[in-house]
Amino acid sequence: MQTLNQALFIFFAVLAVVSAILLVTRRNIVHGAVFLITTLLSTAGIFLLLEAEFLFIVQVILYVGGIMVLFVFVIMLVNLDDSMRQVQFNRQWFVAGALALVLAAQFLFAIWAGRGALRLPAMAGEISPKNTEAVADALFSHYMLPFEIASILLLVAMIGAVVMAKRRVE
Amino acid sequence: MIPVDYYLFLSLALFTIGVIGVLTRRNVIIMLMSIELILNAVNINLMVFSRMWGSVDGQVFAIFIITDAAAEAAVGLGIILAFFHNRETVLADEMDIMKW
Amino acid sequence: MGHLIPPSILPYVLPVLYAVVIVAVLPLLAGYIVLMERKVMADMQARLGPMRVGPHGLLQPIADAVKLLLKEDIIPDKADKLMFWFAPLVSVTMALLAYSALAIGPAFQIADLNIGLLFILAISSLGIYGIVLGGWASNSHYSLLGALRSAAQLVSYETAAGLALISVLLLAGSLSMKDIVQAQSDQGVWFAFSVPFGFFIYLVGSIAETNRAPFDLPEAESELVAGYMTEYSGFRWSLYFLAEYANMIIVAGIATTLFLGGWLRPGARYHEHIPGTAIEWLDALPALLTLGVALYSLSLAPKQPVKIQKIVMLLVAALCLMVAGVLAGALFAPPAVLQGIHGAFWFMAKVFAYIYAFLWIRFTFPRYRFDQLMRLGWRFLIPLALVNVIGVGVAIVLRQQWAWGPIVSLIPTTLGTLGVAMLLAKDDAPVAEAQTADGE
Amino acid sequence: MNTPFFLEHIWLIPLFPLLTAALMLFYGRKLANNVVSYMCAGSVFVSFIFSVGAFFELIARPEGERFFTKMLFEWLPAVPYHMLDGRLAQFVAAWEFQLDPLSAVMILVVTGVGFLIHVYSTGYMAHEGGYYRFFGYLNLFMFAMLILVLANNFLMMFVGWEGVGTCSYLLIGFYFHRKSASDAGKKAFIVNRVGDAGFLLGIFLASAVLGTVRFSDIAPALRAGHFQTGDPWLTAIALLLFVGAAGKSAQIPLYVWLPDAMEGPTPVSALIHAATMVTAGVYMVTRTNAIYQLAPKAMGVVALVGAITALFAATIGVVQNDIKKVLAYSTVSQLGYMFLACGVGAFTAGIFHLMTHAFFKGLLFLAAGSVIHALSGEQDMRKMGALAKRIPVTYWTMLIATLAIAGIFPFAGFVSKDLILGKAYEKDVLLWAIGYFTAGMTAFYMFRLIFMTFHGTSRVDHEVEHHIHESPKSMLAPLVILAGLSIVGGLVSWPEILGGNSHFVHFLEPVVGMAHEGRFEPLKGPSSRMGEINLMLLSEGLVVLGILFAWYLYIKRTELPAKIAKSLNGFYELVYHKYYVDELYDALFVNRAKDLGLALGWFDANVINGVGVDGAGWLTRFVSRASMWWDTWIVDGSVKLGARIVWVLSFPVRLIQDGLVQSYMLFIVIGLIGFLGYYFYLAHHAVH
Repeated sequence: MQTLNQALFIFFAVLAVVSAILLVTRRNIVHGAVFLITTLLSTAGIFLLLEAEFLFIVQVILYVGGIMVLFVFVIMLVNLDDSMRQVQFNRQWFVAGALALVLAAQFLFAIWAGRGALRLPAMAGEISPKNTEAVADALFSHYMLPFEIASILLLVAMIGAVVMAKRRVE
Repeated sequence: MIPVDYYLFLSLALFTIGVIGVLTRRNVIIMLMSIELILNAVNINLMVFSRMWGSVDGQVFAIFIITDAAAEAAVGLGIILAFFHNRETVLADEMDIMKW
Repeated sequence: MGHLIPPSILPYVLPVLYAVVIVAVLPLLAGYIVLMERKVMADMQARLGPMRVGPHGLLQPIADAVKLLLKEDIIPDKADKLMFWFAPLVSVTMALLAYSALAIGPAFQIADLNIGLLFILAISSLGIYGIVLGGWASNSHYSLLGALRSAAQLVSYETAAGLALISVLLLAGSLSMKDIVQAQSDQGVWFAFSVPFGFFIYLVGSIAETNRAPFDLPEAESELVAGYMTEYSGFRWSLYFLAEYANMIIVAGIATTLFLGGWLRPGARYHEHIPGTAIEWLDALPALLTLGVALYSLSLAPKQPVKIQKIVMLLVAALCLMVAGVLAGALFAPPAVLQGIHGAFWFMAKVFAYIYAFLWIRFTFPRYRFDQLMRLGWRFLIPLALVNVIGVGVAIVLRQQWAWGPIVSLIPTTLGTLGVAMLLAKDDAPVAEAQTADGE
Repeated sequence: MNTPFFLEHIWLIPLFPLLTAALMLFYGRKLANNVVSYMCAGSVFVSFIFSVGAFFELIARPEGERFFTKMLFEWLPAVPYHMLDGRLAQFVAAWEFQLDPLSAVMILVVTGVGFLIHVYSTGYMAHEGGYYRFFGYLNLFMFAMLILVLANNFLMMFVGWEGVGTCSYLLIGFYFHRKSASDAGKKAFIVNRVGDAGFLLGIFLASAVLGTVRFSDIAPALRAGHFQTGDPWLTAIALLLFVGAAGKSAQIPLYVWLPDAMEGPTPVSALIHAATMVTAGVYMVTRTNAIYQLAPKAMGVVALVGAITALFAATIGVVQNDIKKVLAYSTVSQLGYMFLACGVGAFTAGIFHLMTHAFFKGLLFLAAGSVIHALSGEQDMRKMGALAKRIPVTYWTMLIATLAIAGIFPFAGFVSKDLILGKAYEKDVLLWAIGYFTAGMTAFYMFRLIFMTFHGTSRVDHEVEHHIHESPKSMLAPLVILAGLSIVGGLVSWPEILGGNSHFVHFLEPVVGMAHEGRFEPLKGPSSRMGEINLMLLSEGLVVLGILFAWYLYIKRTELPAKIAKSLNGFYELVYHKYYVDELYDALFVNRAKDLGLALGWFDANVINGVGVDGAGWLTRFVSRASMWWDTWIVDGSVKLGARIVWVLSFPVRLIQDGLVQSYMLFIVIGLIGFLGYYFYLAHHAVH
């Protein structure tokens, strides 16, 4: 079952990375959206492997079922045939890519330096299926204030989106 | 048993790809999607560390991050729609009037 | 999550079996729901409906399936091939995947996730991509409009439906389908009766989610030829078709589980059932019903014009007889088996009743205009659902602090929600277009 | 004591005309003609009623105290100043009305005749443009005239004085599109300015000498000042005032404006230039008689000027052919009579003649207007004749008026004129002779007018001939009324010797008597009753002679006048051209004034404008150029330099800020890399 776990991890990881690369490189935005969805789903799978089912569900429902629907929606609202025919990368692409890789190298160095220091506790065969309750407890007791702030943030975002998406009244 | 490093490498890869996408793509929508990618990398890190310490705080923060992502997507897409209605373009390097 | 990763391969056997059964049966089921739909429609319109293929058109679904499979598979020239190929798969896959958490009977469940309900919601909410991508991929304005409409519609009504479900979750205190049914059994009341408004909201929301009339704007024949399915034909089209009916069954299943007491027999007390001794007469009802059907079809057999139809009719009679036998035999089996078999029967009965309600509504109500649809969703259902959830919270407090009965505690909630519903229904202001939040 | 109503509200009398005038001048354009006429005539009629009321309330009082003043409000605050003899005095001018027999008579005449002429105008002006304007001016004139006669001090009187002047200017130039009319208006105004200058000087001097401008204070001031008869200051004041009077009342040498004033509409000529305004001078002299009586020389001048004017104007009137011109010159000569009366100390007689003259001269003008109306605008007597049958009412009324002015017994003119002549005879025979001869000439030229207009053969043009018509009732009614007044007007002061008792004169006595108890020697009555009778008979005889002469020349032997004119050609020309006085004035004053104006204009254009204004402008331009240069190059330069420097320095920063979100992100990444590198460096050192 270790093998199964690892197989799943490798499957999800490879799927996520590959589709992420495709997202960044593809010309067609709809395809890009689909690849992002794929990445998100495989990330959800990773969550599942990490025994965070609630986050898995949240990821799927909110991210894939909500945010990405919004994305696809907007993509279909803004007509993209012409933007597909244009150059996809801006002038600074080379510098940017190089610097991003430098950043990645730095992180890589950091992780490499600390390799082996971190390890997951061994997983009991049957851990309590109470993940959702645990998250709920933490969220509504210890993280009450941030939760409220997040709700206010959502409200503000909703109003802002409505205002901006509204047809301009000339 | 999968070492934590693997997860970190994975999230690092996603993060880097996201950064590259944000920095290089001209299409604003794809930039936003790359930002989602970066957020996902962060979420993976939070997951793995919360699993490592056996506490759900990381997951709570991940929830907040997802909330934030939702808000950001809503507002960002709203802006994009408004901009598209006015300027008929979604290319980032054509949105350059906000300077001196 | 231990269930997904058991220590040995053994526990996978039963779920795989169930899965295979579902995947095999579901298309047939969908086909016969179509037949049922046509028959019901004909009945409501004082017609006979399909009568030619098989006795009383009983073989019509098979004929349709064959026809669809033999049809030429057309892919438009300007279409996005990959997506065009991919979209229907998404739809049908998600539809089928949702079944994995559905508890048809106490034992009859692929995987009893502790987040089963959320899982089902999540998966079925993914089904929309099939529609949107398909509509976009076929590169036709009708399709795109249909896709956009269904996307907006889904996003709008998922909220209301989700809130309606939350009211049930509060009562049940669990996300697992099994536990929810168990909770209803423990509280001795179906949640449809304790939170009627939740049930009502979910009914409307589920109709909208499955793009059924009167909310079938994404495929409104009179406006967009066939909505997102305009460019599809043959096998892919049948996949969409299958997905739609599968979704119907899913929402019906969810409603059944959450509101109609799942596999519970009306007035059942399985946990206090002593095998062999106290057989409540209702337990005999399933067997008698099927027996009656068997006898009826037997009596119809001679009237059939063609020999082959006579034979088919006799076969149907035999099938029903067999089922009746099984149901009757279960009465004398140990409780687990009894619960399993009868539970499945009751579950299916409730699901079909729910679907019958769908058909009934479809043939009764005229189609909504899009802004009316959005107004209903955003300005009536969602506020109502919110009020309902809050009320349920109050009810739970009452129940815990002052030990009110499970039904009594919910009466004020229901009344309050009713009042709010009156108020909301009264204001008939025109839709603020921002609330539709889309390009319509 | 509670004053009776009309006296208490005496200040309303001028107010009514003022209100209607304001209404007309501001809103008249929107009003219908009949509304205008009713309102204006009505307001004047109301004033007339008030005047009558006030008059009788005044008479009701006992002999001694027939004097009433009504102070409305303090106009100019009291200002202390030093009089000529060093005493300190307060200069006070209040808006104060006074009513004594004199002003009572005046307001009666003004409002009464004014009302009649208003009525007449409604008919005469019916077809003229600017109806409301005409009546607005007329009412404004009524207001000013009433202020003039009701004033109790020089300043208030001066207001009315200038007011009537303005109105006469406006009304003479009523047909302003006719150049002759506007010129006549200007002429009247300017000539009046000369007189007004004298008047003002007189006022100043009076206030300096007497320490007051209040009429009712003059006599006490005189008594207090112990002035000797013939005091030079008083003489100066009297002469200066007389200059003003001469200007307003058209005496030599300032009479020239009156004949031209006939350019105005005939009712205006009747009201302003015959009945009321031109008599303002006489009124003023009478009002200030206290001063005159202490200045015999000034009185002599007044008498002389009056007599000469009378004769002079009469001679011109003889040869004029324009019917209104004849009447104008007769007006001048009649005014001369009045001043003669004042000059010989017979102020009451002067006022009496003023009143009767207002009647019959107004009547004459109105009748003449009726004639002109009938002949559709024809004014030349040579184109008239034989109108007696055609327009009988006009004819008879005009005949009555002529008899009155000629002084035929017993018409009004006879009484007043013989009163004057009698007084003149006692004063100085020469003056009497001039007046006497003038009376004859008056009779002659007036009947010449009558005969040429109404008798003999018709010389009217043909197209005019066949629509000769009698004037409307609104015009005839005033004629008849005035004719009646002309007949009975004399009875109010019927001489004793003819069995009358000169009420009017006695009524006015207090006004002229006031100042002089003690030092004033009242005029002796005629030496004997016979003397007076003889004088009357003499004048009657001369008058009849003049009439017969006129009949002989213009009815019997119509060719003679031309012959006579030929025989004494030069003299006739001289007289016909009014002694070339206008030309003389032009040569002496007008053109000189023009030259002065030109010279000043040249000075203004070249010196002031050229050197002063243009020079200043040039200087300003120069300075502004300089400062502009300074601004552009030094001030702006420094500012721009600073801006330029900032611009240059900020260049690299601006390169960084290109408004592209992605490049900003790039810098974020760079910063991130920097920080990470720094932390790794720290960590590395922490390790070792």
